[in-house]
Amino acid sequence: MRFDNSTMNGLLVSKVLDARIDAAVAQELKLALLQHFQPEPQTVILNLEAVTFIDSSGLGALVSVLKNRGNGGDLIISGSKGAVASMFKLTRMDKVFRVFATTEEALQAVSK
Amino acid sequence: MRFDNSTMNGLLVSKVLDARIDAAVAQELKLALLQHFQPEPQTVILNLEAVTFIDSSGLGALVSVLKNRGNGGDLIISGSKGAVASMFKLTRMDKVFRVFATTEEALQAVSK
Amino acid sequence: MNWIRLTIPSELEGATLVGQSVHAICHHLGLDETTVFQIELCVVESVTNAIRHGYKLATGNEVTVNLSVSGSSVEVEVSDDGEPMPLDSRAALCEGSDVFNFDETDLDSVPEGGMGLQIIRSTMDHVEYSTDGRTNRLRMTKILPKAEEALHG
Amino acid sequence: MNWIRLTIPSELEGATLVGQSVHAICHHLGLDETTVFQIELCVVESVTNAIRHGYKLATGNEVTVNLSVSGSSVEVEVSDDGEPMPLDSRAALCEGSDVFNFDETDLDSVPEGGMGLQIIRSTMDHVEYSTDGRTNRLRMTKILPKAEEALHG
Ligand SMILES: Nc1ncnc2c1ncn2[C@@H]1O[C@H](COP(=O)(O)OP(=O)(O)O)[C@@H](O)[C@H]1O
Ligand SMILES: Nc1ncnc2c1ncn2[C@@H]1O[C@H](COP(=O)(O)OP(=O)(O)O)[C@@H](O)[C@H]1O
Repeated sequence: MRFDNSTMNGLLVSKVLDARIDAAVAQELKLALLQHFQPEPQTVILNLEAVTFIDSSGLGALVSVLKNRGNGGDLIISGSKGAVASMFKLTRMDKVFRVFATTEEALQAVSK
Repeated sequence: MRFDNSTMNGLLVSKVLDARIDAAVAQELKLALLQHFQPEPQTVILNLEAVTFIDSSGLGALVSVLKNRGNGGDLIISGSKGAVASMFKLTRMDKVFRVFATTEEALQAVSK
Repeated sequence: MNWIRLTIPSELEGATLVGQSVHAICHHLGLDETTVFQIELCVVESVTNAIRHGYKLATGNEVTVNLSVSGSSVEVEVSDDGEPMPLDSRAALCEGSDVFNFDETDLDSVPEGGMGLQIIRSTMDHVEYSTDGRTNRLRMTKILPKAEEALHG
Repeated sequence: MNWIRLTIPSELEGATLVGQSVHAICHHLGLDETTVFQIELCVVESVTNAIRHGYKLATGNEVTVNLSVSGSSVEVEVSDDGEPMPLDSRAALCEGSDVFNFDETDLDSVPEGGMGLQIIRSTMDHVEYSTDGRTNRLRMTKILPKAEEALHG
């Protein structure tokens, strides 16, 4: 998988550059994200604006990261739309993750 | 097939609204275009800017229209690009039809 | 033209390809974006299950997706020659499960897996599972929005 | 994952669907737009031929497209159980024809058909036809630009 990682307002924003998050890449996604919480947990904004499809294996990987992020860490979702936003809603994961329409909104909410 | 027919500078501009011109629609395309040359042949600009794929059956239909357009009529191509422009070149049909990048250029050339 | 059949090897990347193909086909057939996504999702979930659970990720096997479309509905049949689905999973598929009734304030209760069958069940209008001791078939029907409107609206 | 098989009924709209699917698949596999179009075009031309000439447009038959991809090439096999290709067409396919050597100033000499085989021959890097008295197979190989570069550049 390809990511574009950058620091904004002192927070790590990781943008997924692949269009699909499914079973074929779920494990790879999970391992790549878990690295960001080692050695120190931090707040990571995962920007999904370029993602057009996510299945239950992809969502499961995100839940697993959330569960294993460590004390003081957080995994925040930004930019989900269309099919991806529908999946978060369908599975009620929009109640589990903090989800924002844009990375800017996520940054603002976290900085408060 | 769907077309958007309009008159510009007194000429009929027929824009193909479907993305594909292949064997499944070639006959329909041919009959629809031939109507424009009845009862009186005229100059028709066929705008292909929304078309992303054309096969040899689609091209054959256009050649058939050109052959049967009648005295004083013409079938001019505008807006072909990408795969469609490649097809005209590969089959040397860009030497048979008058082909213009845009409908505006076609109108200018015809009005001269 | 009302059907197409796609066959892939039993590898997870096959589910990706078949999902994309089904998306392109349904899109071409003029289905609305929501319906296209729902069908693609259920195809991906069931093909992934066939590869992971039916074949236990063993390569060298095949999964087949039959897609047929009428004016009023889309029917998808996913078949494999692997292990049949256990009875409790068939029940979950047909009667529904409570996997999404988790307590969102208790992270431990949030599922990391076991969501696929319930997604299929809640997204499709009709689901049917059958096995003849060799081939397992999961048949899913989606009623198209326009047809539904005519029926209920 | 290196192959997918698509099967359609012997109707011209099937060629449309299979073309779109092959496009989506090749695009997903990261092939450049020109190569994607070339493969889609040759699939559409050969599937259309199988339906029109192999089956003479009779419905109720099937055409199968096998697409396999390696790092250096894409192989497409189109098979049908209809009439085999006449010998002169097989020669045109393998040795080329002069269908595009028309006189562009003489409209009567411009072809309205008979272009498909020459398009396939000039677009693909290798073409092979075989029949076993039941199934006819047209196998086409496209060497991927990067691989070609490594070979010649
Ligand atoms: N095609 C299948 N063949 C065999 N067993 C299956 C199949 N699909 C589902 N199952 C069983 O049903 C369970 C639930 O499936 P699902 O809801 O898709 O979640 P997950 O695949 O994440 O476990 C699986 O863990 C498996 O035991
Ligand atoms: N799959 C096929 N089965 C039988 N005959 C074929 C097949 N493909 C091509 N042919 C023969 O070769 C001829 C040339 O084919 P082609 O160049 O594609 O042009 P067209 O299909 O427009 O005639 C056809 O007219 C037909 O006689």
